[in-house]
Amino acid sequence: MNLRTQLVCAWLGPIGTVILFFAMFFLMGILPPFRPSLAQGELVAIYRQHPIGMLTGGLLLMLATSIYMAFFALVAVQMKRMEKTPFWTYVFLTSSILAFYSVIVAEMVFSAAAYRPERSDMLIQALSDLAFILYVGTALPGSVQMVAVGFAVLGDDRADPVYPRWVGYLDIWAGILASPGTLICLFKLGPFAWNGALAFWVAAVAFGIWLNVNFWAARRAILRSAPAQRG
Amino acid sequence: MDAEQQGAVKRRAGHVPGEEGVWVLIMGDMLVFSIFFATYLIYRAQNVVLYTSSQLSMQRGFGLLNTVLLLTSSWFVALAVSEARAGGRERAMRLLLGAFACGIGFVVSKAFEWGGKIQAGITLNSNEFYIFYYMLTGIHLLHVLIGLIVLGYLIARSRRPDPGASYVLVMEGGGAFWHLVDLLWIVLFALLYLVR
Amino acid sequence: MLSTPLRRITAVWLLLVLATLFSWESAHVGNDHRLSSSIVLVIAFIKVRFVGLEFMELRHAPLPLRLIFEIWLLAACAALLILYWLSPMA
Amino acid sequence: MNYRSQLVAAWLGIAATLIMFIGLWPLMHFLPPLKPGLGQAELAAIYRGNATGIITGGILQMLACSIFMLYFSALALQLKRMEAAPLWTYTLLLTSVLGFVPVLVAEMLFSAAAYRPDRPDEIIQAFSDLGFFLFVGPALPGAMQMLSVAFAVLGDRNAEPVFPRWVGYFSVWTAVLALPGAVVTLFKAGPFAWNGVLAFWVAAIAFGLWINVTFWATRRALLIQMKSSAA
Repeated sequence: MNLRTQLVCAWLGPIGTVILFFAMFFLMGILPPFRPSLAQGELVAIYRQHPIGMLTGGLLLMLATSIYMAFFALVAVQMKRMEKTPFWTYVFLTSSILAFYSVIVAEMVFSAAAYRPERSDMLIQALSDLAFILYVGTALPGSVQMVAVGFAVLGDDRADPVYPRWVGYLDIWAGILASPGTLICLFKLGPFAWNGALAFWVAAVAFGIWLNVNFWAARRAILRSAPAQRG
Repeated sequence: MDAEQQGAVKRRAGHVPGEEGVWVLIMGDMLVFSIFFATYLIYRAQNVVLYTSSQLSMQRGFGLLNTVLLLTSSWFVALAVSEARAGGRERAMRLLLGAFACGIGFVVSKAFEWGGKIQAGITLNSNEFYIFYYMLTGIHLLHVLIGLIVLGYLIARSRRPDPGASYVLVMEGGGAFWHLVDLLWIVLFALLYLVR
Repeated sequence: MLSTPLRRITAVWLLLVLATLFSWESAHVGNDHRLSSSIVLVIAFIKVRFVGLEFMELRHAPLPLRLIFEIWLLAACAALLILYWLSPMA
Repeated sequence: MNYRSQLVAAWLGIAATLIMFIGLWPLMHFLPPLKPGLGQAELAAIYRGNATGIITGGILQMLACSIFMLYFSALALQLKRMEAAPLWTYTLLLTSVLGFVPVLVAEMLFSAAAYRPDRPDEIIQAFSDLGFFLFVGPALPGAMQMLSVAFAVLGDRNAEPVFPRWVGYFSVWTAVLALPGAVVTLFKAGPFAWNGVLAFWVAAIAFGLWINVTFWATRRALLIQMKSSAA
């Protein structure tokens, strides 16, 4: 059986998160994200002075997104075990892409802002804005993604559920928390701007918790199914 | 032993209302809202004058009405859970309808409150206080709407000929979520409307 | 005639509504902003405790769950009061 | 059974590759891709001179992307037959969208660059840069697509494997060849720039080969299925 493979895919979730963190913090310097109110001159100086960090970091964002897909596929496989009709599984699969395609587009826009230092200030600022809006603002599909797992878990009515039921409630909680990111375009300052405590940090932490708990639950489900399948 | 005594014994032994997992959601939400509240006070400390002067435009009457509506709906829900436990599904259903009506009342009064503000030219980005005002009450309103869906489910469940073995558990869990909505509003009301 | 738990729930509800009116009034009337605001906050958390213990039935819950609630309550109330008193006067 | 429609969907993979080629070459004149080092004015002149070609070519790209989805679905159906739990099937579905959404966005950016000839040169250049990043850059989701086929084929425990095992090894090989496409944001000239030998040509040829080989394997598997269901 491919349980070992499934275990590897489960680990790709936390590994992807470490890569994401490394790229954002050490390479791109966007953790915390640049203040939206940063003066044009200051903002473009960052892109002109550290283009390599921005570009290589972007590359790692693409890597993280790609390996997340195997992790999401694994979560979907577990969800399918919970459901009689794979409704939430399909919702999860489609919203996974809807939530993460924007990371790849955002990463390319960050790269375009850093690619040519001779670009005008205004243009670099426009690209940077677009990148942050794509990166932080695509929150609702992410919420749908998290909540979908929650509903699948809570709908699992077998005697020995695939995931513990509290994971379902946690997924719904994380999904609700991640949603304020949707509104970042409305603000340039304060806790709901794209660098804000509530839009960015709460959503980021919610995603981190969601991912790690679902990793734990998926890993547990795989290990538990191992003896049954061998027998 | 009658049903009530049985319930009392069970409760004394330490009874988790609803299924245990619900409490991950409830405690998680309480944690996050306390972060919201603290963030509000931290931002407020940078510019107290702006906040207190903006708070003058807050219509406390609305806040009071909202609080009483939510407290009353919570009362209905608590009674309904108690009835459900004693087997009175019909009465539980009617009490839930009362709670639902109060919840709708909350949404309507919020709409009037926001509408009045917007007509007075006070919008989302008018100043930092209003960012908090609209966003925190908005996120809370989202919880109210989710809570209304939960209440609707509980009502439907109570009307079923056979409510299923998990009926009381679902009532307790859904009820606890509605009380959470109430509980968060109590602090939000104090912070945004009353604390200067 | 209401049975015992129902009567208790109703009494709590009445108490909460009265506390709401009281804190509303005290915020209105008080001369010392800081003191009256602090009272309002403390009353709010007392109300929260009643909602939690009585309505949510945490009174009968196993100790760990009840402890989490009580600790959250204390920590949140203390944190908000400290943050409030640390901020400058208007 | 709907083997016949699956067969049509498989052929659509070849059709999509052809359409993509027609869009890129005779219409957009993007084969070879425009040089990253081209002067702003020169580049803008190309977009202004071939606006209709670029925009209609873009529409063909969108058409190609859309019908590629049918092909990847047909491929996913074969993967599903190889697996007990549809892990790599889901990964293929997820990464297929993740890899091709940027192509759609890229096509729209090329069109935006060509849409108003009176746009300043600098803006046209920014759109064009971003377009090529998105078109050539998403090599990691692409490689992940190929790898998911590879892992499914190599993990196939059927007595008569759905695809021959060498298709699995072949897919690993093409995935490795496709990787250099990911680094285009770091270079403006040389083999790894978006018009470079390794980043563009080798990756493009690897992709073309992979489509043709998986098409062949899918068609073969379908013909076997049809024969056994007729018998």
